Amino acid sequence: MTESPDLPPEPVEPRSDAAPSPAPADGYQVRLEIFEGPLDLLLFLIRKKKIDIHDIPIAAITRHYLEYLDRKEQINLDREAEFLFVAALLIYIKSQMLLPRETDLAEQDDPRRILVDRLLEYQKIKAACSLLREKEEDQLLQWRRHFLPPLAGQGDLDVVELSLFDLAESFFLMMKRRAADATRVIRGRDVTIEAKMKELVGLLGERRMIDFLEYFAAHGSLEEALISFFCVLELVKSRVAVAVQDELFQTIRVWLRKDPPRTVAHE
Amino acid sequence: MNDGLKATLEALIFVSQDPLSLERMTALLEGVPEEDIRAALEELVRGHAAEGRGIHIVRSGGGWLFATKPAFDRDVRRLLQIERKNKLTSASLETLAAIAYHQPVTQSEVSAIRGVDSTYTLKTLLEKKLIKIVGRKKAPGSPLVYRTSEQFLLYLGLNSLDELPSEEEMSRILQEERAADG
Amino acid sequence: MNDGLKATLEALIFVSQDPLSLERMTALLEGVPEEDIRAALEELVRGHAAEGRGIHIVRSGGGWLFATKPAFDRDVRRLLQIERKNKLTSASLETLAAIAYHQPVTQSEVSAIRGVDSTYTLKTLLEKKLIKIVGRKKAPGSPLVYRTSEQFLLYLGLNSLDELPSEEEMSRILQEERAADG
Repeated sequence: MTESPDLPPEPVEPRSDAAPSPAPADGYQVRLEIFEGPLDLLLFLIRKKKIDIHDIPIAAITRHYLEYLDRKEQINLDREAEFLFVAALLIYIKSQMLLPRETDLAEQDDPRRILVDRLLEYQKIKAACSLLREKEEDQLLQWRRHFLPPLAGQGDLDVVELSLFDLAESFFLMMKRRAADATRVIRGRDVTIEAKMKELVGLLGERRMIDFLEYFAAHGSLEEALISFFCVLELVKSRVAVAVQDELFQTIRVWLRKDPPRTVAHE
Repeated sequence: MNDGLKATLEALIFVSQDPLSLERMTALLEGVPEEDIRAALEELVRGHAAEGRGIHIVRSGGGWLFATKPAFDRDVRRLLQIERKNKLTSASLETLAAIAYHQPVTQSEVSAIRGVDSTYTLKTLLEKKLIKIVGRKKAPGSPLVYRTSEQFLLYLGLNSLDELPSEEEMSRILQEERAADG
Repeated sequence: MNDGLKATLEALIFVSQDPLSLERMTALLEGVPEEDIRAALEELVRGHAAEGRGIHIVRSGGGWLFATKPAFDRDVRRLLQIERKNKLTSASLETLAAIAYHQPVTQSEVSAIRGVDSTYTLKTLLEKKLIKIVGRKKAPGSPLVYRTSEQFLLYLGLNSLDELPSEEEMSRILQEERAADG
């Protein structure tokens, strides 16, 4: 491979949404980045070599394409796979072209067809892009108002349109937020059963009786509340405390037994 | 009169969210004498005050801003009423999402998921027929049980609830890390 | 010409949160012949297009809306303290075009058209609300299906998808490019 591959003309559109890359050591990386992908590179070569897209000399284009890839030392690995995939496709088509055939190929049997169709479609999209870019630039110069002008006595107009994405996004962000809230409380305050048990017994001794639902609701996290619920059960089971619920769905009142067995829960 | 200056002021007052003060105009249009700005502004205001105009520039909070003329208040309100009808607030959206992914659910379950009392938004969603009541839960207080409606699926172009994006799909879509571009 | 009607339309277009369509105007102004509305609208638009005006009424997203004229972009940016408006990256624009011309499409279809994995740019476009998920395809894995949004039309100043560049326009561009190569 002696012929050096053509490089694209001066900087086209730098890709500003790519991660800021370190200063290029050899300049090649930057140049490859100009191509959106392998189809873009192929179209570039076709244009540069003034090739008829409907009659691509596969052997030559494959050689140019590979030469080009060869010179790239540090291409992004994700992208490299995509460039190599097309290289494999080119080589496959070349091998198909070399098969001996008795008659001329009908157009639809041309092994190049799959590639040509894709290139034509992609070329169309690229052309549309340059027209759409003009429209975008035109629009960006005109400013719309994104707030509601003052009206007397207007209500809440904070509005959102419903889309599947909005719906799902809203849900998963909400769950994430709730999960983060829960972890924060647990991390912030390490609740152990022992500590809770002590707190409860202390509180019962002090107040003689507590309204359990009230006590339960005052907890910062569900986890802490559940631990205290567990503690009450434990205290009742070990006969340190008595819990009474007068009626279904009413609050539970808890108080210490006057004669707690000495073995439990004081320490 | 400086037509360009008048037009510039019109554009600036239009996009400004707060009333635009004379000081601000002067600061923005460096080098233009305040005299000229004042004169252009006056003519601009006068032009809009004329018959046959639907919006005017009013003085408010130490600056100028565009507003619709009071004469068209009824039409304006009717329009806003209509535009509002087709949209959901973010509270409604969140509630709807909680129901969609957790159904069947009760009001207190939805409120627990959101961390916010959701009684009111549930009512709104019921009115919009995006959710429906499907019965009562066998639990203390026998609370009402909600599900999303047929309308909800139609609205989103889904054939069944199985087609809602899964958590994995969403986190893949929302994932921030991949700076490499496609 | 009906001055009152023109003024009413001006107020309505000004206050509308979405581009105001002719249908909506007709619905709001019950009893006013569409003919008259159309004529008043035309005169209103023409009036704003005149020199000396800083804002004009443009047709975009299937309706009419107010926007500042391009000439005042610099002043507006100064007021809003915005350095410049970001254009879409070429990867994003390419993905958007592929979706616009092939919709409804799945992620893998878009990636095939571009020859490049497009998961990340799809996510970016979703976040910008230029595309939306409209459901799932009945195919193995039931992939999500995407379409361009209303926002997309507005972003490019189009009124419908019919206004996307046509085949003829695209081949004209390609010819020009070839000619430029010499």
